[in-house]
Amino acid sequence: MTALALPARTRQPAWRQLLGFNVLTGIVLAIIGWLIGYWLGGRFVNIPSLQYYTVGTGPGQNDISVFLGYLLGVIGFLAGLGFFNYPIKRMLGHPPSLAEHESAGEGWIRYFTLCTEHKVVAMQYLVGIGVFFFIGGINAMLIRTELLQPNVHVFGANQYLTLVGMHGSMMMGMMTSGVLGPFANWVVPLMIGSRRMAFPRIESFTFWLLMAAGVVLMTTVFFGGFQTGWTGYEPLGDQGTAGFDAYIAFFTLVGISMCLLGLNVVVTIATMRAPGMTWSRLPIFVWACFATGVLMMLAAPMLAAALLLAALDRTVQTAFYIPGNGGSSYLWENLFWVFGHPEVYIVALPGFGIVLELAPVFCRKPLWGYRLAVAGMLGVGLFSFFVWQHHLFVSGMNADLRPFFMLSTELISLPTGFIFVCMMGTMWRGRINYAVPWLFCMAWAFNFLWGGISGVFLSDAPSDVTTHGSFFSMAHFHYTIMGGLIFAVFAAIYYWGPKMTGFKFNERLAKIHFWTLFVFFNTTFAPLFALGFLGMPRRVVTYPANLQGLNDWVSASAYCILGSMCVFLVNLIWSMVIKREPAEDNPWNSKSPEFQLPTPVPDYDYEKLPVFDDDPYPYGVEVAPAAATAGQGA
Amino acid sequence: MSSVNHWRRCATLCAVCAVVMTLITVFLIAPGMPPGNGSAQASGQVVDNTVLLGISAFVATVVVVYFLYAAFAFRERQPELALEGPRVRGDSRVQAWWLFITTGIVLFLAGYGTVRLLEDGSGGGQGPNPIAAPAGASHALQVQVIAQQWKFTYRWPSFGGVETPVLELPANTLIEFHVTSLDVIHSFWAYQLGVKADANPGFDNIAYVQTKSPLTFNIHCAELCGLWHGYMYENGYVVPKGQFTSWIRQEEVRYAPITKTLPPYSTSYFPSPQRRA
Amino acid sequence: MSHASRIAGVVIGVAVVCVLLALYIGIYLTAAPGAASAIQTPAGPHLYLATVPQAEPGDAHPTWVSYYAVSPTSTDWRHDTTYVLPANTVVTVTVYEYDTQTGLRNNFIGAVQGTVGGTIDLNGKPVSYIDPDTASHIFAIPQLGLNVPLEGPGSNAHNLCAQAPCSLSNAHETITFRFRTPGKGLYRWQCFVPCALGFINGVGGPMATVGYMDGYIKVV
Amino acid sequence: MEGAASAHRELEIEPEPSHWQPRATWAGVRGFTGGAAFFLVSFVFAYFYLKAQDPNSDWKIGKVQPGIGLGVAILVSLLVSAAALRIAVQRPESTVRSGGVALALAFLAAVLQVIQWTTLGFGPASGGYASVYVGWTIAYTVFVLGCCYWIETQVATAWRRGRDAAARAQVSDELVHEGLKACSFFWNFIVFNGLVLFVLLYALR
Repeated sequence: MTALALPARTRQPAWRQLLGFNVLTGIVLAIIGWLIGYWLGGRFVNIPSLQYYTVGTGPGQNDISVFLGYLLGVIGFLAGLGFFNYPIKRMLGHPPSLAEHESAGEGWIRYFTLCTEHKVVAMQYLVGIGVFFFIGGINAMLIRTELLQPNVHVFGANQYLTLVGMHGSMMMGMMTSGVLGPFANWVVPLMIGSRRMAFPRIESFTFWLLMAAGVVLMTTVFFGGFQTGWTGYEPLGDQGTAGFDAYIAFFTLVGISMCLLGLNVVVTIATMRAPGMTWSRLPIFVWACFATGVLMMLAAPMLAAALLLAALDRTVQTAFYIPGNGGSSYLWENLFWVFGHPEVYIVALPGFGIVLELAPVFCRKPLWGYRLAVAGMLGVGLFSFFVWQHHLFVSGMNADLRPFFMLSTELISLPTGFIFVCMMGTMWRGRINYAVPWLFCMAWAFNFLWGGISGVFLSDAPSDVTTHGSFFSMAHFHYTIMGGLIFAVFAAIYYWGPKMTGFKFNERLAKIHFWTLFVFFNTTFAPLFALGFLGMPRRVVTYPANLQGLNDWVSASAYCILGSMCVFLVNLIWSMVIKREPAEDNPWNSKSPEFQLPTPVPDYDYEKLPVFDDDPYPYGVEVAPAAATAGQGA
Repeated sequence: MSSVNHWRRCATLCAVCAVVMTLITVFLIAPGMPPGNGSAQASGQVVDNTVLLGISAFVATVVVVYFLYAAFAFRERQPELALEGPRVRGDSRVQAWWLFITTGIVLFLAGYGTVRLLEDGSGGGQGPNPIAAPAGASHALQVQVIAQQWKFTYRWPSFGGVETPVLELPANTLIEFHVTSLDVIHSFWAYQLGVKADANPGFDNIAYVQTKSPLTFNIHCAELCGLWHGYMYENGYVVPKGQFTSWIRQEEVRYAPITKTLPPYSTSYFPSPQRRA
Repeated sequence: MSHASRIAGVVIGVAVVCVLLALYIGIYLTAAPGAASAIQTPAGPHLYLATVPQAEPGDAHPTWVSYYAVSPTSTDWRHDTTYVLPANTVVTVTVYEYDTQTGLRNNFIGAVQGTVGGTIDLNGKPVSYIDPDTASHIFAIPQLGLNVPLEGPGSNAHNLCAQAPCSLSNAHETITFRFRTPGKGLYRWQCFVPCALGFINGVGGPMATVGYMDGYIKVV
Repeated sequence: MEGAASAHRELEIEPEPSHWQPRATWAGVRGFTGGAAFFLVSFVFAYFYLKAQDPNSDWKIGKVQPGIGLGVAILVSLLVSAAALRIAVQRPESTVRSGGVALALAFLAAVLQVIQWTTLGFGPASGGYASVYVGWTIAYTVFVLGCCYWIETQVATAWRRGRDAAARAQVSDELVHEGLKACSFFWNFIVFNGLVLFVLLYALR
């Protein structure tokens, strides 16, 4: 029952490897499954005993067909990847086992299969999510293109709203796993000395399901897109074309993937720590993953349930979200935001973890206030379930509860503040090395500060009356998510990337990437606060002519962000393909266990299970207070 | 340089910058804060925004200055040597103070927000049974805002239930908006009046506003409502009372035949057919 | 892999991404229905429109209700929903209403607004409002305050037209109205009748898609 | 050089502690139960929310009463099935027989639910209650079918271990039993949900 020790298979020729259970087979079966499902859906409508359920299926649009198509398509995809082989074996009574395609002898093909090696899955995640991040980013650029002029349309109003929805869904759906997918899967087992995640097959499943979800979302363009944005408010969604089915299917798959990913991380951390790795010795990044995992595990199912109701409304004629037929538009708002607000912290928390994890390494000091940081993360996680109605301050729902939600929302800034004070304390009298990962962390602190400060205006019910639903709130969450999470992800990419991939990044290009991204990020999103205050609502295809100057500035600046991202891509391709330099084992003099392993890290991670006997940040020198500042010179 | 020195310098720098920034924001930036002086509620929001801005500026400046100070004072000139700082794992006094101060700020903000909110509702939608009604709310002029894809229409229960395509309001009057929708969720946002209330199908959402002097204000839909969401904007007008009275009488006469076909005034409407056609 | 083949791989990858992006923008994002202009007549520009319960058989959505641009004699059916009109001019619009009655969601929309004289010609008779239950469609330009209710033939009328193109021999009502165009710019028009068959509350689908019950007015 | 040397060295990889996987199974099923609880509680929320709001008095449109007989039959088969699986946990040697009974009854419950749907006499469009009824039972039945699969794997494993010594040697009894306990834990939770469903949708209505 170890995760290891599969004998390396003999190498087969490349073409032979294409046959079998891999992503190619998956795609073929996905298409077949889609066609079968679509056809079946057409048949269902004509079954008399189902007439109660299919009576409203209108001409020209059969949502049952579309959903069945997606369902069987995804099943086909997973079957092609081999996800059903093991469950079928289990049905036949074969004993549990964990390993699949783990051996390095299988070569590159294992990156395109169900592989249970945690570092392979992490790399799959990194690349897969990167692709969708790129697509989401391109959509953002197209949104800004449309907003260059107040009332001349580059794209149609339908397409514009679809762009907005695709951008939001892609970023909120796919990027939610942006840290737990690549970095937790890669780092957490190494940090806690476990060699693998608790459920390696589920680990792979979450990745492939997420990829299927991304593709499903993109197919919305074949069905007329969706006009609801990523929040999918009802009953607007109920009246949408079949493109909204793609949104539902997408977020349901994402929800399942998120839930299982979080579960896997939580269980791994809870039960598979090597000897000596007590809870109080867990690296702070592991704590962040733990808190995030709990939120994912519990919040994502709410989303899946809300979407199931929406799907039933659209297929079998239930009326959950249809007022006047027994439903309520508030039901969706409640269910969605009970998921949606933890979701926001699911996106933010891993960033906290990365920044605090890197702080000791680059400040050369132990983490300041470890317990406070842990309390901050768990506190944010706990509070995040009690704040959701601040999204609904002006909705008219439970207005008497506004003072409570105002209080709870403002209280959540306390644990967030812990993270800041821990970072600030760690920097104090440190010896700060401004390597690229740390630059991104510093930028994180700056951006997230503005994100948090602007959140005060949104959490205060009186001032929220003006800022709600305006560009102000849009700027706010871009400061916390893009300025927070994305900067932290880039810190992680530059920090762990060389270790994960085995090659060094070009540092000069990396610094250009950082400075351009930092500057243009702020020049893009800071004016959006002003636009919101000036009365520009979110998601509009047209706006008052007097706001054109600011909008053009924002668009130009957004293109510069694209340019900055291209610098990153060039750096990536340059360092990976053109001029490949092998990475050192420990470029940052980190004392974290993963950096004590050779690069590339062998498949078995640790030959012997590590034993931990110290806290995770054994940095710094014990010196008398007077001598502590010696060496700071001049 | 001693450690005491660092503390004192940083703290002084933070305090001075924070005070300066707070004064600048409160006295230079805050007067221009939205949504302006178009109504009592709007003015109230400006006050709120000023308070929040002042506190935000103070806190943000302290943190930013601290970061800048630490970033410069403690930078390592020879990172390749990997020299290490002091092994300090925390300071319970500092942590306690941080917790104390931030909690104080947060509780003040929540308390202040609650007081302001309950005073006059701040122009926000507060559902069918508002608790934050301003004084004299029972005599307020009722205006029903009916949102539909993609247009607002306005219904006047105190003027024979007439419906109008544009919104004119009398000056210096307390208005009670009843916001509802006929299809999907919209949001009625009268920017200069500081009013925002979601329009939910089948539900009544009440928002109060005390108008001041005559002005033209922008009305936007602030909740994504489908295709023409971006085009769902128009102007509304606050006009002198006499002008308002003559306007609404004129509308009553003009739309008399169509008013007869309207359903009786209600806080929400459920026309049939409800289901898919 | 050799250096050259790696670079070739990168170049091919970038090219594929660019092509996909171009297809996305070119085929999907910028797709828009065509434009139709008003006909110049001695009495000024005249726009002829028609509404049908179902678009043509070859359409992307053949079951959707739709507006069409037609000739004065209801021939030459073009599925265009961007109407080009001259600025600051009184324009005459004639709508041949082939679709049957649906009834309004908000009866107030049954009042005529924003036309010259505040009335429309319904089969030659000037009216300032219609019975909301007889409304088949609305031609509204909310930005201009224009709201024209279009009465449709009853569902028991003779020789109803089921699908575009229809001819004047089908049951229809003719609505003519005149309105003054504003200055140059882009405006949008829409329908307010919940006429989208098969969609919840009759809204959504064609009601929420440019090219069917929505479009632009391009004033030049 | 060092890399070359280690490549030739015989690797002796220390196996992970044998208690990890059973513990992970134990923790995993509890976490998953938490997630499933949040999923299913959404329906309870929808039930009370729609019932309480109901602005147009259409919680029920027309005669909306699912057959109580089938409802009781479903509940009884669920409860007996859960009990049978508990017995399998208590006495592992009876897994094949008790688990088989549990599986059959769980599947029977799903079949009865399908029959119930086709003979409801009202459609999902008949108001808020009808929507919740249809939506909740659909979601619930998906869980029941998933549990059927899970119970089946436990029964099949026990069956194969009973007749094949080689299969028995592959994994420890502890892990297999932990798997069975996990399955039973989750199935009990799902059956408890079935009880809640019965109370709200049949008993209270």
